Amino acid sequence: MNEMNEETVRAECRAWLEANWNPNLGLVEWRHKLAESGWGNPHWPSRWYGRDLSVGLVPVVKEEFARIGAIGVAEAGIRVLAAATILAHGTDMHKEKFLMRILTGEDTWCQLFSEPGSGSDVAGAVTRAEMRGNQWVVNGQKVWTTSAHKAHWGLLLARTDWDAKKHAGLSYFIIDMKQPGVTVYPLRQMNGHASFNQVFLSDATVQPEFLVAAVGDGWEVTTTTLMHERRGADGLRTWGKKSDRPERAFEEERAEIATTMEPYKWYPQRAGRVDLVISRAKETGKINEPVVRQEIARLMTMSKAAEWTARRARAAQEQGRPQGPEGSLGKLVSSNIARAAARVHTQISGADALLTGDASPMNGVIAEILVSVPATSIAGGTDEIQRNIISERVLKMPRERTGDSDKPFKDVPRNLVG
Amino acid sequence: MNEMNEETVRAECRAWLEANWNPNLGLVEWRHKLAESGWGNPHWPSRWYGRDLSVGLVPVVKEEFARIGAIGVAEAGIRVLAAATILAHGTDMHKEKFLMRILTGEDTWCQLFSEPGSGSDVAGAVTRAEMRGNQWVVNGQKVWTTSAHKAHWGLLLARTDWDAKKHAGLSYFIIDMKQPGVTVYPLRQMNGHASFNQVFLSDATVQPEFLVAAVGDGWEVTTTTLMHERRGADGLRTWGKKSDRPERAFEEERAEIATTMEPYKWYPQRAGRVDLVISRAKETGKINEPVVRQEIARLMTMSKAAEWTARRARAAQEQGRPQGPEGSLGKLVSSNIARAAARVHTQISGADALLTGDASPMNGVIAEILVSVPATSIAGGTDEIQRNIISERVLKMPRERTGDSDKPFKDVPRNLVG
Amino acid sequence: MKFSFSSEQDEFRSNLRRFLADRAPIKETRRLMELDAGWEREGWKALNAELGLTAVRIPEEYGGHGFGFGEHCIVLEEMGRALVCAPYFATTVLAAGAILHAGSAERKAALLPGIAAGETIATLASAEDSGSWDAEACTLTASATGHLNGHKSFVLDGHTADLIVVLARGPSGLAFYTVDGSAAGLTRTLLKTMDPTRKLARLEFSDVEATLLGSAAGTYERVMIEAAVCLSNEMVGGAERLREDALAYSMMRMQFGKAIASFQSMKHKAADMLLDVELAKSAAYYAAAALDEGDGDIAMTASLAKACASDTYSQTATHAIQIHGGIGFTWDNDTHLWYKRAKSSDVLFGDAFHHREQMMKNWAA
Amino acid sequence: MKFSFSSEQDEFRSNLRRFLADRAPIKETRRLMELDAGWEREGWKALNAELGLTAVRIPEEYGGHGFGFGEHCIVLEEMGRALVCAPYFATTVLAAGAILHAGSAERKAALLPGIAAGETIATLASAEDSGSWDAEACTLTASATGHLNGHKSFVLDGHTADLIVVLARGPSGLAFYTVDGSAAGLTRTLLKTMDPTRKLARLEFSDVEATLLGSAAGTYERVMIEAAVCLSNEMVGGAERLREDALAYSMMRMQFGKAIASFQSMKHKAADMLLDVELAKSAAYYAAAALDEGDGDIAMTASLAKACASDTYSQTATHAIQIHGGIGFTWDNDTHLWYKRAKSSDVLFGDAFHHREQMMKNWAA
Repeated sequence: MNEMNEETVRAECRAWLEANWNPNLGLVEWRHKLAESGWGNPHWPSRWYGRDLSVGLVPVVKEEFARIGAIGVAEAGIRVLAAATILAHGTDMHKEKFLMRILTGEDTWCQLFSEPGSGSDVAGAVTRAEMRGNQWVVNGQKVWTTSAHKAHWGLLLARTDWDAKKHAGLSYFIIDMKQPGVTVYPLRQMNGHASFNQVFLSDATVQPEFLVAAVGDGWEVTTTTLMHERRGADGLRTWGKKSDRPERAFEEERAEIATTMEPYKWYPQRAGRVDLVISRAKETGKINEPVVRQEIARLMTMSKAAEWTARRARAAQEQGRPQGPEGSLGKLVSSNIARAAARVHTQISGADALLTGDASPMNGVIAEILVSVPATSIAGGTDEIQRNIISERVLKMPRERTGDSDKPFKDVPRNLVG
Repeated sequence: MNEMNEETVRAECRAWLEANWNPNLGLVEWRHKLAESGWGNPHWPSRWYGRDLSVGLVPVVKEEFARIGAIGVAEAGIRVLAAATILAHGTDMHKEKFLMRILTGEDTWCQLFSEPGSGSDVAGAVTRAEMRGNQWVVNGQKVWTTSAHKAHWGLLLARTDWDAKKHAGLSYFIIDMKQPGVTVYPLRQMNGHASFNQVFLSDATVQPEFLVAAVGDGWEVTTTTLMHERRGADGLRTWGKKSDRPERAFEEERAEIATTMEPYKWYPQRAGRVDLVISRAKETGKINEPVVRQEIARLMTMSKAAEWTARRARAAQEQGRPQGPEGSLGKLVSSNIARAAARVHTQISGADALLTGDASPMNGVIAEILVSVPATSIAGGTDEIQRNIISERVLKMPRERTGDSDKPFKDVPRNLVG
Repeated sequence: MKFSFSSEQDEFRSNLRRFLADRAPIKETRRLMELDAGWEREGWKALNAELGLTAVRIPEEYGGHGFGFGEHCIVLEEMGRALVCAPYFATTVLAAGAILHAGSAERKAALLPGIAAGETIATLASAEDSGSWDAEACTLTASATGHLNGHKSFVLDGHTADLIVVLARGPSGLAFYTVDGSAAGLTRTLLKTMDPTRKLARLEFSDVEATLLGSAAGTYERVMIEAAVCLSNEMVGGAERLREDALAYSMMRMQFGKAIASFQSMKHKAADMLLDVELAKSAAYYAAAALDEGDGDIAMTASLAKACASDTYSQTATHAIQIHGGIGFTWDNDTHLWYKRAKSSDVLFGDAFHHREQMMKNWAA
Repeated sequence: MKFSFSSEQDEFRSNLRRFLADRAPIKETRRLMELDAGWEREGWKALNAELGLTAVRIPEEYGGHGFGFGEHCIVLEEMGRALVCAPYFATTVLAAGAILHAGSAERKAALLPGIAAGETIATLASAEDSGSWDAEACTLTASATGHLNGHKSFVLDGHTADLIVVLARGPSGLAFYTVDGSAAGLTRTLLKTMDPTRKLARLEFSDVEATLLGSAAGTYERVMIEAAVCLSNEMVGGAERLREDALAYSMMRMQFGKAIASFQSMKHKAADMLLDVELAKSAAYYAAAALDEGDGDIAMTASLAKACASDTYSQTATHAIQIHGGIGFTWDNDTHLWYKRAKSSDVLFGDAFHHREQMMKNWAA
């Protein structure tokens, strides 16, 4: 069965691409065509720009795109999370209004979940949405919002019921970012970059039809978004391999990639740049020092073992077998690797590790590692949260008794935000 | 004032010692005399074998004993804790019956606190004492009891009220260890030694007058004992410097030391034997290997810094100033040092670290380090308990919410002991 | 590279695990470890016969099952997990490895079937008093007539093996020789060590008659690479068992009115332990697969796996005792048996520092 | 050995701490660190004048207060704690140290009063592009006529100092020379570094006229020992501040309905941080006392203190950011300022690995 399907799919897809792919089209025009054909997201429902294909067959389609060199639908950034969330929880109106423009890349999105007072604790959001007259009025402050200054639409988590318990009082909205009640400020990080934004919501409005799911269902919808965020994290690392072909569609794609990747340009440094360790050690001659060799070997051991662990998890998944505990460990080990790599780089570069200017090693990259790695153990769930998750979900150890799950949220002790 | 006192004390003590010290006396005879004089424990009340001296003047007296080479009162082992506890909470009858024989060394004592089900949680004791007829009848099991097989008397913590809350249901007794209801079994450790005992109490009896303080006050009295145990931990390390003079009192003291120190002979290994690291590294030539040098230097840094921290704490105390946080850290750092030392010893000794026989390095001492250091982070309060204490008492962080403090003890979930 | 086990391998593992839990429980380990031999011939023969464990990696032409390191390492991992007292590692990894790589077809045919059948207990004697497993450290000599003089030490099951493969400096360089366990001039002494579950011996050779097996040039390094990989797999088996037992204990042990597993420091430690063990398992599995697939970086991979397993096993054992508290420090609690095995495994064939240094040869100019 | 501070010293410290909190708050650090100079002459003069900080360890005969390292290190610890942007370390530890040890009475009388009075900003230029502070690494030359050629790098406040003491290879070996900050042929470039609170410069010397200060034989090593001890004290001041601030934050930051300080993993981390910082403080204090008391092991002690402070400061800073969570990674939160200072302090005068190697010279044959 499967094999027959694979052949059919491959043949159909190839035929369509050979008939339609044209790099001289405008990027939006091409993607519009692609979305309509269902080959852009073949595992989506056929009613909504897909072909009802099983996920297992998606790689076949990707291979055909790669073979002919065709550009796919827009796949980077928060828009992917928006699409997944809308597909799962949105109304037909949402799907009609948003999905196509997501796939063409015309609209960009941002995620308004984190708040200054609730970092690891997303469900502790205190941004307030109230129905006034015939619309929702939103007041509050969001942080860590990538690309908020460019986004057309935001995925908003807000509290609509203060008498309900913490998770039950939240609702989920799609908010128009281009309105007077929404103000975006860049948030500068300790490494000097400003990849994120603070978003202030002052009497910002949302039309009732832009509520996603029901009032009070916000946490459930958020969980869908977050699940896709975790899955999507891998994608980002490999995305951005741009073609250097000269045609119009490629040119427009290059511009899109440049814009989308801009906030992430320090991400390789955040991970510790293990890839540079051996070459730097050779350049500086430190590779011949026994003490440095030990530290490099420790780092490479951790890095290789982590890589093989990820591949072990993926292999099990690909065989359709249940993933072992090894699948939940990637985030935590990446923190350990990043910290160790920063230490090893300092040891290798010595005093030069401090330098950031033109005269510095690799034009400041080594110094940027040092001031970027602290993000790894914080962003996307701190190490502490990861350990909680591993111990509770994987090892089935007892859950932490928290102070906020058994009373109305208005009575829960929380941070004052100035 | 102080100076005059110091002079008077020194002169009086010296005069008494010169008139009375006689190494040809039997050890018990000499100590009896010494206890009666009050110079054996000069900071004790004058009514009970002391001279009401301030603690600050005790070193002066010790100096005089050292000058003339006189033996002091019996000071090692659990008897010291018994004396401190009886002085603080005992009746006159207790003091009369027990103190003198403690000071002469005639009686030895043991401490019956820990139980198999309550290791770190001494107040969770489930050994049961019930008044039957006109005496207390005790049933239960105690562990980690040093020298129980030799002891005449035991300091017993037992539960007398199961409807009271955990800490309120305990009482404190002095129990005669030489009775049929008390059975002592040695408890073998992973390093092969058997320094501790298990004590089974089966309808063991305690006369009513051997209750210490009131029924239900057991936890308060226990706290006194434990406080002295912590203070006394330092003493053990330096005690046991025996004289090799030939006279009768010295001969008897040597025998006493040998017996008392027997259970502690692996304690130096438990601490990691940092003192042997440099000499072992020279013997094996590993001191010339850069990687080993780093590890040795790390260990010595921790060890020296810990030593200086302890001296900093003591210096503040001696100046009569409040001790800083540095005073609470000794136990925790000693675990770190012991573990690190065991690792460094393995690295230095290589394959020889495995050997335990005659042909082994230092006749098995190195291997004994490896199998003894795990005790350091467990005995006398685990590392986890130490961190709790430091964070709560020193850093004033919020106390852990426990599951056992707000209900009758009979309803508290606890271990089944077979 | 193969990153996951086949369902046949998974089934083999779970059968073996049940079998060993039944036939080689820790009580049996405690009994055998008190014997000077460290194992019993009849018991081991019977246990081995049922599953043919010694035959796993011996080629079919020599009476074996002809499986690869994938299967062999499953056996070793499960034996490390169950802490089985048996001369399995010495026989199948060390001696059989040397014979397979250095022996002629004729010698293989003479020696391997006995190993596969579980009749011959064998070992490899290479390290000496220096405690180094490097070929260069070898001082024992073989004369042109094949007589050995010198000593060996840290020889796994060296005092009980029927057949001893000996690394010696012969007339044309380093070579392997075979010696009968009962040969004249051979004095075998059990070493007293801190790990009672793994017996090591010191052997003295005084004009001992030996048979040349083959050149050790290249082949000895290969055997040591295989030994490092196999031991890594044995070690991660022990580490995982320690981790699981400590976790289970924390779930049932009550202190302060709740299971200690509910204390956050315990939970976080358990998460870190899981991470350590899973990483070490990945490295050990990868190395075994790399052996089977003839990976060119195998020397680096083997050292990486051994260094990773060493650190993880020791660290896990230390945590496991700590989690058990006072009980964990007693002789009657089983944790210390693995703790000691972890320490002896760290040292065997070179410690983690040694293997990290080896690793770097892969990258350094 | 003196193990505790006198009550006069305690009072000096608490006055100084209040004074710096008032006059050099972190807002001021943020303002000054954005300047190329890294400090402002008038502001620093005024601040220094009130307490005579630059005079602390200058002997009275040269216009100073004549205190020892005990007091000098209190100032440094408090400046490290407050993260004061000022050319204090360069002037009083490095330049004054070199002048005190290598200069004649005449040169001391000429140079030190200006330093004590806070008029002269001075520094020592010894390391070069190689990033080594070892005397042997010096390549800059001094001619018989006292002209310097070569370069220096990683020079603390080197682009703003009035007076630069330069380590050079002269006609009779390594020697210190003094150079005017505005000397002809001297090119001074501010280095771009990741720690904006501590400015480093690269200096190029092209036939720069210099005055011989004295031989560097033995004296340079002594100055480096003092620098290591003084920097260790500055570092533990920063580490303690980070620890206290992170603890205070954990007490007020609510997550999941309770203060994060009530989570056991946070409590245990806080306990470990306290332990680390107290150990590093003990080592730094001991080393300062050892300098005052002329201890013979001072080279070992200084390296021990520096290695300990390095590891502790970096580790504490890493923990402090983690405890602050996302906020701790922002520019507006102050934690990163100490984090960066911790990294630059680790590197200055040799990192922890370098100092551990130095330590071992005390014990190794």
